[in-house]
Amino acid sequence: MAVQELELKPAVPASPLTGFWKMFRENRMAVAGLVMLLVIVFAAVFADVIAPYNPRSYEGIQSGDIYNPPSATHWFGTDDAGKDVFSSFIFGARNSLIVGFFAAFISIFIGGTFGVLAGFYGGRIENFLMRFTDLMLVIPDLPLIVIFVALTKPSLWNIILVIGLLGWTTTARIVRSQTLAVKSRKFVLRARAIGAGNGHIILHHILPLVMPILVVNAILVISLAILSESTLAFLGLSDPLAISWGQMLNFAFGRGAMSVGAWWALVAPGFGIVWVVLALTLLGNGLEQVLNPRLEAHHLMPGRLPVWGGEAESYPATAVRKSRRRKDAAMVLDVRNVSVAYVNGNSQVKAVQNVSFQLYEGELIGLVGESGCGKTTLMLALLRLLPAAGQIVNGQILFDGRDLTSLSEAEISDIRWKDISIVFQGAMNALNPVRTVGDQIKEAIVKHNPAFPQKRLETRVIELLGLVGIPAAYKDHFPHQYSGGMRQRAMIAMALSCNPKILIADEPTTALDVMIQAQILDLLDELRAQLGLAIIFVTHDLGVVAEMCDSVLVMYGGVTAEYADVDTIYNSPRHPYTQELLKAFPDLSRPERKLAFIPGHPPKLDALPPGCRFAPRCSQAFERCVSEMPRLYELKAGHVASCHLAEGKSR
Amino acid sequence: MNSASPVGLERIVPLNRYRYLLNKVGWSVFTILFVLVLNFFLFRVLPGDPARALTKDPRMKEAAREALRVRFGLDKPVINCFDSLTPIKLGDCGVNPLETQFFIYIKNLLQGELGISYKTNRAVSEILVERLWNTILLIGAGQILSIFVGIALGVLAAWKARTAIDYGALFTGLVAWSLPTFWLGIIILFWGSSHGFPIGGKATPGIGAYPFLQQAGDIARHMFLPTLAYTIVFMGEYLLVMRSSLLDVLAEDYILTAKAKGLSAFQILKDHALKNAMLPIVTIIAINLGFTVAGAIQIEAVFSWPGLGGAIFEAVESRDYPVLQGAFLLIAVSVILANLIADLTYTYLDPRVQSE
Amino acid sequence: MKFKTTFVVLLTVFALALSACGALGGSQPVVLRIGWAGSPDTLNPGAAVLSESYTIFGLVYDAMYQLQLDGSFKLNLAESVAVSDDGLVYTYKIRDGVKFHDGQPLTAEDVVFSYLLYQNTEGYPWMGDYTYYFDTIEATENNEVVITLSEAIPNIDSQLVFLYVLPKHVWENEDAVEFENFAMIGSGPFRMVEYKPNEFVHLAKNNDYFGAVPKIDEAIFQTFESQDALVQAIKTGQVDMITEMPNTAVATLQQDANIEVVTGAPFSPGVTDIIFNQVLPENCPPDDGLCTGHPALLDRNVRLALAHATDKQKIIDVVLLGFGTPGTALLPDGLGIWYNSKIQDYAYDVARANQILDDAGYKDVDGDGVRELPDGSRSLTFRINWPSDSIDSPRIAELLSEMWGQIGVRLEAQALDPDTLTAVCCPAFDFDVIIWGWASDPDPNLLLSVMTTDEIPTGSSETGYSNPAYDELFRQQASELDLNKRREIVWQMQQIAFDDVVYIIPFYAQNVQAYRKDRFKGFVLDQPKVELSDITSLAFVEPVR
Amino acid sequence: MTQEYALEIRNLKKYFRAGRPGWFSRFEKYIHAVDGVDLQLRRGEVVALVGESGCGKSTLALTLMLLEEATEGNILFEGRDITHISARERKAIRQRIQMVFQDPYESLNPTQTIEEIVTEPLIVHGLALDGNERRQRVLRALEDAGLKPAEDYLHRYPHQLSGGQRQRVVIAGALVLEPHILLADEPVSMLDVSIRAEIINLLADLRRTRGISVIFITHDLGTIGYFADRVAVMYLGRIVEIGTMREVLKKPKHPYTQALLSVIPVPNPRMRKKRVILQGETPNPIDLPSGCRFHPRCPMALEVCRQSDPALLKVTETHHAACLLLVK
Repeated sequence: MAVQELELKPAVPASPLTGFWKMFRENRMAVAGLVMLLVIVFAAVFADVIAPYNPRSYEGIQSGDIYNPPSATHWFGTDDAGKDVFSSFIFGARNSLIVGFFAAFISIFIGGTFGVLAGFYGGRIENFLMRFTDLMLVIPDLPLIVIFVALTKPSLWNIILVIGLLGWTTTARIVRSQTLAVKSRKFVLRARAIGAGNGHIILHHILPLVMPILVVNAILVISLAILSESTLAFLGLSDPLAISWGQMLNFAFGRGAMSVGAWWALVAPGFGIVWVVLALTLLGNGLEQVLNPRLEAHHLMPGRLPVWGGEAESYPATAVRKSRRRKDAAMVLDVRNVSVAYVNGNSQVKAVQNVSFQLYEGELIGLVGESGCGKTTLMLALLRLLPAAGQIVNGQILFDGRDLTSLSEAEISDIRWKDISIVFQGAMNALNPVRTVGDQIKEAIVKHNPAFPQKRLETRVIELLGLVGIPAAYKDHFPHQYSGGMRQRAMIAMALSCNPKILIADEPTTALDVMIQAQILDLLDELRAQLGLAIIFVTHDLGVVAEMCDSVLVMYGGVTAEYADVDTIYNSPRHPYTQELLKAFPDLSRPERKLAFIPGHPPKLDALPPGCRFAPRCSQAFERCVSEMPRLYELKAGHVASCHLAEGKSR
Repeated sequence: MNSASPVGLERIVPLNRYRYLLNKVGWSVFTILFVLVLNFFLFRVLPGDPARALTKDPRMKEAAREALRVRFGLDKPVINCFDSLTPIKLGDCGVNPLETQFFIYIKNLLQGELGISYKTNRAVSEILVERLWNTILLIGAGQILSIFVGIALGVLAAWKARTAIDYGALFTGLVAWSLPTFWLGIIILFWGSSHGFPIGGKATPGIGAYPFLQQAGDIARHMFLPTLAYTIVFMGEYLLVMRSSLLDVLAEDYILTAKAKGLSAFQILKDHALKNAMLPIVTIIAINLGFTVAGAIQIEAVFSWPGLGGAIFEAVESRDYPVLQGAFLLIAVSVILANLIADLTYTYLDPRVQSE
Repeated sequence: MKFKTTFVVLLTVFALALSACGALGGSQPVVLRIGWAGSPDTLNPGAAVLSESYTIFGLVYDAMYQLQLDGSFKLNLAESVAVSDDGLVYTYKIRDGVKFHDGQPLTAEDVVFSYLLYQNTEGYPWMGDYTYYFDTIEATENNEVVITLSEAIPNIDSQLVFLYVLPKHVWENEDAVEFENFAMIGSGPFRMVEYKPNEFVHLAKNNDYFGAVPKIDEAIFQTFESQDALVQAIKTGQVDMITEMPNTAVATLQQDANIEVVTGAPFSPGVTDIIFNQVLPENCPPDDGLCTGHPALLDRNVRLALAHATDKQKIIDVVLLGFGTPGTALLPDGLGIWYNSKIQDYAYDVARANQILDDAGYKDVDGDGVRELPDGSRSLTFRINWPSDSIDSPRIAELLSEMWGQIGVRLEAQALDPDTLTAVCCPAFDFDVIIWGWASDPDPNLLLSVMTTDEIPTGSSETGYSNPAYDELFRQQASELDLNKRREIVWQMQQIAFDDVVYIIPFYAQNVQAYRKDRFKGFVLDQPKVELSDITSLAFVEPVR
Repeated sequence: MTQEYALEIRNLKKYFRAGRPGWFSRFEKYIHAVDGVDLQLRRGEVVALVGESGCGKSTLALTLMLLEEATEGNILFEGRDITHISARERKAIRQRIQMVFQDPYESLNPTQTIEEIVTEPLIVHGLALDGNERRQRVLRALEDAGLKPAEDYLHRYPHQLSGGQRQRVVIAGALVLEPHILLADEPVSMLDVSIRAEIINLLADLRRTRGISVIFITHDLGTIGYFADRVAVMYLGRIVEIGTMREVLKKPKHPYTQALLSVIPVPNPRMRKKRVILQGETPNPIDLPSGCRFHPRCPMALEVCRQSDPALLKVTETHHAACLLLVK
């Protein structure tokens, strides 16, 4: 999810409101719902003008006029009293909408107030209000309504009151949880910290953020109220003289429309209800999507097949690193000129462009870059795990003599985890919360080795957990019972379960405490030594890289900035970005040194500068940097950088 | 001052699982007690005199009227004034509390008696129990079908998100959700009756003398239309919730993990997505089940199905308050129990649920 | 995938069940399936209120008399009756050899037991009225029942016709009020097979019946929640006969070659009435009365004008599709000889109505289209209410609003819950106009009584009408033993009430029923009243071969 | 203005109740989030508060902000005890103590413009009621926070700004009240490495130009290296070591501090060093270990550490550490 959010984020709109309209217009559901609703609202408002007959008048009606089929004079036919169904339909829209809107208003007001108060104040107030809501929720509506109607009069306003008074429970719950969510956000704490009182906070910070969900909920409550009114009318509990669709159905049903075959008397009001409820539901659901954009994409949607873009960037001979631990180590992965794009309709966003690197047995390569530089995308591309919009548009990924980009889904499934496994950032979300950790490890083993003896499974799981320092007793625990660090270790244990050749660790220590981070890094280093694992270590932390990597690939804006062995990167970096990044990194060995920073911020992938991606922030940029994107220059064997300044110095 | 602990600290404080369950059970018991009391007083507010509807008829003599009041226990004071509650006076003082309607109501409840129907002169508990089984039969079949169909379509829609299948299922779900139940029932009734399906009732009267298989077949034929209507109505909701729930789950990182593990789409759905996505549905199903003990009032009314819903419909039409009162209690209690079951199921399905 | 298996099993069971239900035919007994929209409220004849119950009682039980379709009474259980000269002692000779369905003989003992049970059980709503004049009831050794009355009454037959004779050996051990009587041991032409409340009543013929044994083997009354469903059921042949249907469906069913639609006066006559609150302040019930009626309604001129402004035929056309006759008196035309057919109805004449109001000083002073009282203090705006469970009344109210609007009367229409309506109606008199109705006894006494002064405080009088002359006539008819003389008095009373415009009776609705003529024949259709489900028809119905 | 300390904390404790005693549990349990902290903050001084998550540093900050009420102990602001003061007084104090939060994406209300955000504190406190003056103060605060020209930012929404800019807005919102103390709770940990220094430098400037005292809370000693005057290391609700930045970084006395320092990566592959990696994680603060809180994880723990809970011991005039090893 993290990946998609970072890289599929829509272009930033100018203000929340224009953004809203733009997204609203693009949401087919919302637009369809709104149009459908407007049609009916228009009819209701101008009922007097539109309706050809007065729905209350019996003038000229004779017994032969009853239940006449649709004709030129009566578009929707006539009803049980010989009146024009179309006219009643139009006027019925008015009353149905009135009931819907006013009842919803009452519900929303009560539910909203309860929800906000309960959510905001918590404690006893919340306890009381929510318990009360729970009580209201279990009390059956219908007997209450019958009692209410028996005590009052079955008039339209009483019906509105009843529906409104009984319909607020869901609203209260939704608003409460939204309020809780908003309340826990830091800006509320900040408002407190500046000294704002409860009233101020509710008014200025809670309500504006609860309002969208309230509006969405209100729309759905309106539709429920309209349905309720029709049901009450059908049960004979509404005002028979208030022409509403429910009442039309009541008359049609009570006075034999169907046995006459007068389908029009039933279909017209029924259609009206379905139309409005559908319109409101569409609008509500659409609005929800607009206000609370959720990715309509998920991990099981078929991905886009890799294509060969043909734009083979001239990339100098394979980089050879001198600090390889074992001289005889074989190359396990050769990534050549890989480009990845996110395709959205006709637009393409280039997330990764022409990145190449090689990985040898037992090597630990650090992939360094700031947020949004495309490093996670590249890793997902290696395993063909890109989200549905992502596509490998160029390059080859050679593993074990095979090009991973050309494999079928079934073939790549076999390679995943067995040969190349991956540890994601944020292990809380990467483990299934409702299955035990041991179970999830076993699953991977059985998947890739169905013949694995059942008896050995337990032992193997315990063995793997032991490898990462988790006591055997924890194997039957659920992820939430693990601490953050343990979860990340469990992920690593799981990643090792099929003895992969390559382990991709995507920011495995971000958001962890320094000590835990150290524990994990230590563990990875040890595993590499023990198992001869090749590791791709993705991070934004230069310090970590310096501590343990053999080689480093620095990415910026989707391209390789610099690629070399670790010593070169730290002691003779050639790309200004690498240089300045190093200066910005705190070094406790020299605490007095004043930290530098790079002004500006990393480019957004959908708004890349035309020339060098780093040019806008680069202190050494010159004209060419702005207009021309530098190619990779090989400065020496195993050291490449994409900077015009390196041109002359390349071999 | 805000006494909530800072975010993040809550997790360290796991509530004992049993304590959680006991909490839930305790609350349910309290709710039931509340409903008992509410149920009593709610129906006392009414002009709830069985003689009332007949009162206009000159054939009704005063003695008969009085006898009816006695029979329905309305001659007794509603409630006494609890001395200990002074100065709040609930009712008349100087009344033997055991002789009040309230205590008789409670006493009868403890013996499983819910009063006597104004209209049919029969014990309400008898009427309700008789009807309950029919309702369970119809609602059971309808719920099972709608759950399966709704969830299956919801899963399909989410899996094939943003394809024609998804849009088709979504539209179906939205339309099904928008249909007024009774209206759909009427339409189905008349469609079905012209295609040879029985128009109403649970079975052909007199079928009781036939062999079991024929009886079952007859009941099945009678059930077909109402079950169909019921399934369509509820399927929509399940479909929509399942779709959106599964869409959320499928976008989770652990699905990506599962995919990275090399699992096939089917395996991922089955082993990783479904259980998680079912969580929100469980509550909805439980609440629906609770409320449907009341019977699908509209459907039972349209199809003359002799279930609880039909009984409530008739009670509403004839203002048979004791039956309504009994039904009220039954529905409320079953909803409370269903909620409790949902909570308990939740703790089983979702190991994370431990504290509120 | 566990759920898959369950699903498949479920479907299989469903399909099996569907296929298992072949035709239920074969050499089966002759069953007449009757569809109706109601169900008996109880099978306890003392406690029952609804007409559906009485329909079943009439088939399963016997009473001393049987009501004929022409409104007359026929001795049933008794062979003969002797009346003393003072009209106080009736001696009924019970038929010999009458047996209950369980084989036990029915004797005078059972009759006496039943009558005493009805008389002495206070919880029976109507029975106190039907046994009101009984002084003593005794059985003689001669299988005779001797009833001594406290005063002479002209209508002993209608008092006895609903007093069904119960088997003493069954009932003496039961609580009279609480006994549900599902087994329903009677002596009538049909015996109870199975009763499921709100589902069906399953009856079979009584081969030992002393009278004509029915030609059909079984009769099943099946309950449908809506009249629409009834029509559909007879169309598709799921029932052979329906006892009620929406009038709108008549034309459709008439086109069906297999179905005969029957219309006529209902067996238990009913009337729809428009009630005016005309209680005088001095008659206002001291305890319960609120008496908030509009003062204009006390003026006969206003009521007369409203009567002239009411187009009854249009109401009948729109609401009943023509299946009704314009009403004049509270007694419906279905009461046969008691109905005063000589009354000349007020003509529908808006001009005249306006003229009457103009002459009486009700002018539209402020020009808003609504007339005011002569003193100008109040406009002629009346509340009009009706029970919310009536589907026709709102249509009537709409029609009245439009019709009466033409003479400057405005209506504030509001449906009311039936209980609430009772509460505002009587004896509270907290209303102006109500659309309501009555179901009549076969005897006129009941409906005549509701306009007497005595009934104002009891709540039976809906109008608060008080006329000493009328009251006096009521007393006379109650003790006039001569049928013709009594009829004259009854006619005179109807004329008085009509002249005073106590009510406006928009219509007497007809009974509309239908049966499958391709399957059954022999229904009695040539009588003034129509009731296919009565024993008068069911005893003769036979299948079409 | 004769007080030496801007803020003085005396034996401050903040416990949270962990479950109420009720039908099913007899004993009350407490989370000892802050368990006896003493600290003095001089005018214009920067104190770094370092510790892992769960050590109580965030709770301490909230308690100092009077957003949580202290269970025990005292907080003195410029010599005045403000631990338990009325709501009205608290509001007044909040003008003087302001806070900067960790997550600049979360701590700005997305529906407000930058102008509204920065103006809000003035409105809440009823300051600068004159529209023009208010605007001037807002502009000045924005410029002081490094958002120049300030006018360009007034009508933007938070989502239109980068993370660094947002954090500057948060700081501007604090500056507009002209506080004496700034509590910065991990203000840079969510920011990209290349711009972290931007914010730290800004805080350093503010301390210099405005004489603001800063409490800088962080889990990463590396980030604050040069910026802090003094460093306080927290472990399980207590300060286990405190001293000047140089003393703590160069000569850490507490084994915990030593371990923390050893695992901070050095961005130089030629200087890879031996790391002291503590096993396990910080225990939960409900059931505290007996004796020295750190002993279960301490690589140098002695038998005596199980029994005796050490107080802060003086190493130098400015340097204190709570370790029994120092006793010898």
